[in-house]
Formats: sequence, C-alpha cells, structure tokens
Amino acid sequence: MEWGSLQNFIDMGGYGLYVWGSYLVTLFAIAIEIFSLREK
Amino acid sequence: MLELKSVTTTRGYKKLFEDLNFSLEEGEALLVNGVNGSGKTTLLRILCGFSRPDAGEVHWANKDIRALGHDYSRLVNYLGHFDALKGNLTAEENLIASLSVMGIDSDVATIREALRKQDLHSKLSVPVSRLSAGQRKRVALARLRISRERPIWILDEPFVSLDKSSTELLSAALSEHVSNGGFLIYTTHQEIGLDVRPKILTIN
Amino acid sequence: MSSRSLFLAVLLREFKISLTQKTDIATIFFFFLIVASLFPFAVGPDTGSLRTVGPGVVWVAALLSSLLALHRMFEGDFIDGSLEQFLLSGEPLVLIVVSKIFAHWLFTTLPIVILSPFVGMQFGISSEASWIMALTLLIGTPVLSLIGSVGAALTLGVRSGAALTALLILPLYIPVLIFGVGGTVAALQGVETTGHFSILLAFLCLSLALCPLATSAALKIALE
Amino acid sequence: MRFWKYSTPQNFYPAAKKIAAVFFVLALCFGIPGLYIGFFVAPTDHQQGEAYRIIFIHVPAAWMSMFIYVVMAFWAAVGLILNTRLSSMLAQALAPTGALMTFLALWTGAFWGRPTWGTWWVWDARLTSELVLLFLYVGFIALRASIEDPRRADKASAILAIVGVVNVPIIYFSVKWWNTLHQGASVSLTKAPSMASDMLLGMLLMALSFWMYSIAVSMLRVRKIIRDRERNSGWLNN
Repeated sequence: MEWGSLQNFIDMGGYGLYVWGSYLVTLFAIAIEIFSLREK
Repeated sequence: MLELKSVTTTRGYKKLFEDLNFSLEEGEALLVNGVNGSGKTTLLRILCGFSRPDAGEVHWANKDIRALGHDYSRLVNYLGHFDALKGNLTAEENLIASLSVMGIDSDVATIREALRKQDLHSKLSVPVSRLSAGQRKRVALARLRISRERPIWILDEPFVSLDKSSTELLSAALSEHVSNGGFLIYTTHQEIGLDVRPKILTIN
Repeated sequence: MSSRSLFLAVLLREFKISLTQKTDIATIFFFFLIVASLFPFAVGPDTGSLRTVGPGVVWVAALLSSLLALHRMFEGDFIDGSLEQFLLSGEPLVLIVVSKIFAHWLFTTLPIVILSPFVGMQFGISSEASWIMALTLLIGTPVLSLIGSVGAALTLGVRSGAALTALLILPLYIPVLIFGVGGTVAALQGVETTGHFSILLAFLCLSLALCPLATSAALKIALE
Repeated sequence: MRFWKYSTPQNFYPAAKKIAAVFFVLALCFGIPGLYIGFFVAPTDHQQGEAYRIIFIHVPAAWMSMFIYVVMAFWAAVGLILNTRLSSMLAQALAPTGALMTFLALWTGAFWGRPTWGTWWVWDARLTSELVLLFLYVGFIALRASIEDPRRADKASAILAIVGVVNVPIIYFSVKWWNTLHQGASVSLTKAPSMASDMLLGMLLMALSFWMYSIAVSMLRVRKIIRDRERNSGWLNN
C-alpha cells in the first residue's frame, strides 16, 4: 500500500477525520489510563 | 459446647480482635465487655453466623458453625439493636407474623400469655409505632420467652431502655435459662445481678 | 416446617403488611397509569401513531413501575431487623426470598397487569391484542420482579440505593422488554405469537431458577 | 504449589510490576507490526475506501470488551467462593479497562458508521449490545463505588458480575433478533468487508496487542488497589 506522500497519508483518501478521529481518541484514552495509574 | 478458635476480624483497616480463643460450656454465661465501637457487636454477629471472621472459626459441638449452617442457626436466639417489629401492626400481629415464619409454635394463646407476662396486656390492640422504646423492647423479650427452648441466647444490650421491674424480670429469665443448661452471651453497660457468675471477655 | 407452609406463612405476613401500606401500592398503580397516559401528549392523540407506540409504552410503564416498587421488597425488613431473624429461622432463605418476591409481584405488579388491557385500548390497541399484551405482561412482570430482587438485595443499605438499583437492573430488563413488546406487536399484526411466549416462559424459568439464589446470597452479604 | 505463593496481595504486589512491564513490551511487539500492516500493507477496500482501516482498532476493542467482562466475572466468582481478596481485587482492576474498551468500540463504531452509512449511530445488533455492555460495566463500577467496606463491595459486585455474565449472551441474542425484526440485516457491521488475509492478520495482531495491553494496565491498577486497601497494614511503606 503506497501512500505517495505524507499529505495523502494524513488525508487517508478523504476519510482522514474519521480514521484519525478514531486512532487519536484511542491513543489518548490509553495515555490517560496509563497516566492515571503512574506510581509516585 | 461453644468455642472460639483464634478468631481474628478487621473492620476497614482496624484490627478489632486477634487470635481470640474462648469456650463456653452448658449452663455458663459470657459477658462481653468493651468500649463502644470496640467490636462487641461484630463478635456477637460472628457468633450468630451472620458474618465470617477474617481468620479462625467458631465451633459448636466441635463442628464449624458455617458447616452446620441452618442446624446451628436454628439453635440461636439473637436480640440485636433492632426489635424486628413492624410499626403499623399491633404487638400481637407482629409476633404471629414473625414467629410463624420462623416455624416456632405461635398460637394466639401463647403469644397473649407471653405479652401479659411483660405486662403489655393493655397494649394488645395498639400499633407498635405508638409504643415507647421500653415497651417495644418488652415485645421483643416476649418473643424471646416464646422461643426459649433455643439453647443459645445472644443478646446485644438487652437491658437498654428497660425500667427497673422489666430489668429484674429479664435478669430472672436469663438466670433461669442459664441454670437450665442454656448458653448466654450478652453485652451490657448496666450493673446486672445474675444468679450465676458470668465469665468475662474484654475486647480493647 | 414444610416448605409449603413456610411459603404461605411468608405470603400471609407480606399480605398483612401490605394491607397496612395500601397507599404505597396505590401510588405505584397510579404511577403506571400516569406514565402511560403521558405519551399521547407527547406523540399526539391520533390512534394511528398511538397504536404503533402503544405496546412499547405500556411495557415501559409497567417496567418502570416494577422498578419503582423494588425497594419495598427487602428494605423494610432490613431496617427493622426482621431480615436477621429470618436468617436465624433455620428455614432455607431461598424459599423465604421466593415467597417475598412472589408476594411483591402479587401485591404491586399484578394490579398493573390487570389494568394494562384497558390502558392498551386507550392506545387504540384492539381488545384481542390487548389481552395478548396483558398475557405477555402476566409472564414478563414476574421475571422483572425476580431480576429486580437481585438489584434490590445488592443495594440494601447503600446510599442512593434506588437510582443505583435502576442502573444495575435496567440493562437486564432489555431481553424481557424486547420479547414482551415483540409478542404484542406480533398479535397486532395478526402474526404467530407462540415463539414470543415460549421465550418469555424460558426467561421465567431461568430467572426463577437463578435469581433467588443470587438474591439470598446478596442478602447474606448485606447482613454481614 | 508455586502459584499459591503469589495469592496474597502482599506477595503479588512486586510481581505485578514485572508482569506489567513484560506485557507492555508484548503489547508493542504485536501493536507496531499490526499498525504497519493496517496502514502500509492492507490495500484500499473497493467499497469503503480507506475508512475501513478503523476496523483495526474497532474489532479488537469490541472483542476485548466482551472478553474482559467474562474474565472479570471469573475472578469475581473466584473471590466470592474462595474468599480470596486478591481475586476480587483483580476483578475490580479489570472493570475500568473493560469499560474503556467498550467505549472505544462504540466510539470507533460511530466514526466508522458515519462515512460508511451516513449516520453516527446505527442500531446494529453488535453496536447495541456493546452499548448495553457499557451499562453493565458502569453498573459494576457504580455498585463498587457506593459501598464503603471493600469486602462487602467485593462480594456484592461479584454477584452482579455473575448475574451479568449469564445475561450477556441472552442480551446479545435478544438484540440480534430484535435488530433483524425491525430493520432487516441491510445495515449491519457483521457484513465486514471481504477480509483479505493481510487485513485479517493486521486485525489479529492488533487484537493480541490490545489483550497484552489490558493485562499490563490491569496489573498496574491491581497495584494501585493494593496500595489503597493495604496502606496502613504496615508492610507497604518499608
């Protein structure tokens, strides 16, 4: 699967909002969960 | 024979008692002493089989009461802080209802007789909600009198809010129960003259 | 003490207590009526749209009334110490629980089931379909009481108990709601309803077998 | 038996940190190749274009949400029956992660539904069951939160989890039947795009990664719970 350029990758064939919306929220949720369990 | 075997219980993060060992023979009484909140009620509830100690066991006739289950609880009379009475029923209706569920013979004559003994005969048709705390306690004691063949009596502050004559009446009933070979475990803050010297267990 | 006489003793006791709490039962009864009659104001009075919404509304109203009445099942006996005495009765707690759940259903939810066909007709549901709806409720509401009893026992003595019970129990009501309303809609469309009834009866058997066990375990925990 | 040595919170506390570290690494070992396949190997789908790539986190999250609930109910039951505190702590530790997975499944489902079917929410059988599963998780966590005494909270939530796990399949099939009745199967996630082998591989790797992650984060949370519950029984602060 060749994206050609970073811009195409981010654009994700026009579905960028939905794909990155899902992946970033997942990443964000995981980050919060790990952060909330950090050990002082 | 009722035995406590290295019973340990914590409440939240506080150890109430640790490695408690005690045994009670037939015809013996045990007075549980301790300041408020020291775990007296918790110990009594463990003896009733309501709650389970963190460690250790309670034995009746050398068998763990949790294994005995209903066979043990059928032997216990427990009088806690609550009198188990429905406010809008009369004393008589209350006793008929609760005793019938517990399978204790509860014909009206026995109940009226027990209530009369607690001189509550004038209050038979009055809903319990209109009785005073002392009178409600006497209704609960009337139920104790009806189910008196149960050998193990566990009473949590039975004398509270009782007047002088009722206190004497109850002391006599307790002495009679113990001298007939019954088991009695109770807590109280008042000075009570029982015929038999009770063993003392202090929880600090 | 034979289990039959224990069952009847508890039932008689619940009956006597309910006699003295007639207002409680009346409020639940009228709650059902009021909730059901809110919807015409929301959806509009024409019987066409009411008929499509009708079965769902009646069922949700019955479900909410059953939920509202759940605290009556054990709370009174828990607070005044009767529940402790039951535990010491030496009689199987599961049987006492079954009898109490049956008594609760009989005195609070059965009147609603009896009333439901008339409310159904208010929504333009044909009398024949209304009776089938009443039948789905007759089989479904005991399941609601059985499942609800687990929630009521779990939240005994817990703060904000009523809202918490609803949160715990409503998701478990969904299958009963689906097949209860499904049966009524099928009747409205003149379609075969035996499938729905067999599933509702299956739910009844399953909850009759499992819920009292969970409820008595929860009661023992509450009394620890 | 060596395993029993770890069964008390005191012994398990240090071990949990090691387990967490190992499973975090494993999560990355599966996650990075999974993502690589998802974005750089799997081809564009002829129907849904690039939007289908959300499947690489939607399906693993949905699988984990169901799987964690069953594991949670299992440990809760063990804690109830054997009266072992650590098992109940493990159940308590799993619940938030399970709820998070359910939320992510719903979120990614909505974000996938919008471009593909034009609506943020689809009353599809699996999505609707996920929503109900979220309510079950919230109920479990809320019940625990509103009971002060940790031991009673353990037992009460265990009963709820057991009743819940019996109901999950019933709810799923009722919703499935309800969905097919009202709407027909036209709009449903079950008709996933034809799974080319590398798409499937990507999804399986991501599922394994989510699984490792859930174990690791639950271990951290178990440590947090042990710290909260055992804080003044002395052994913790030396």
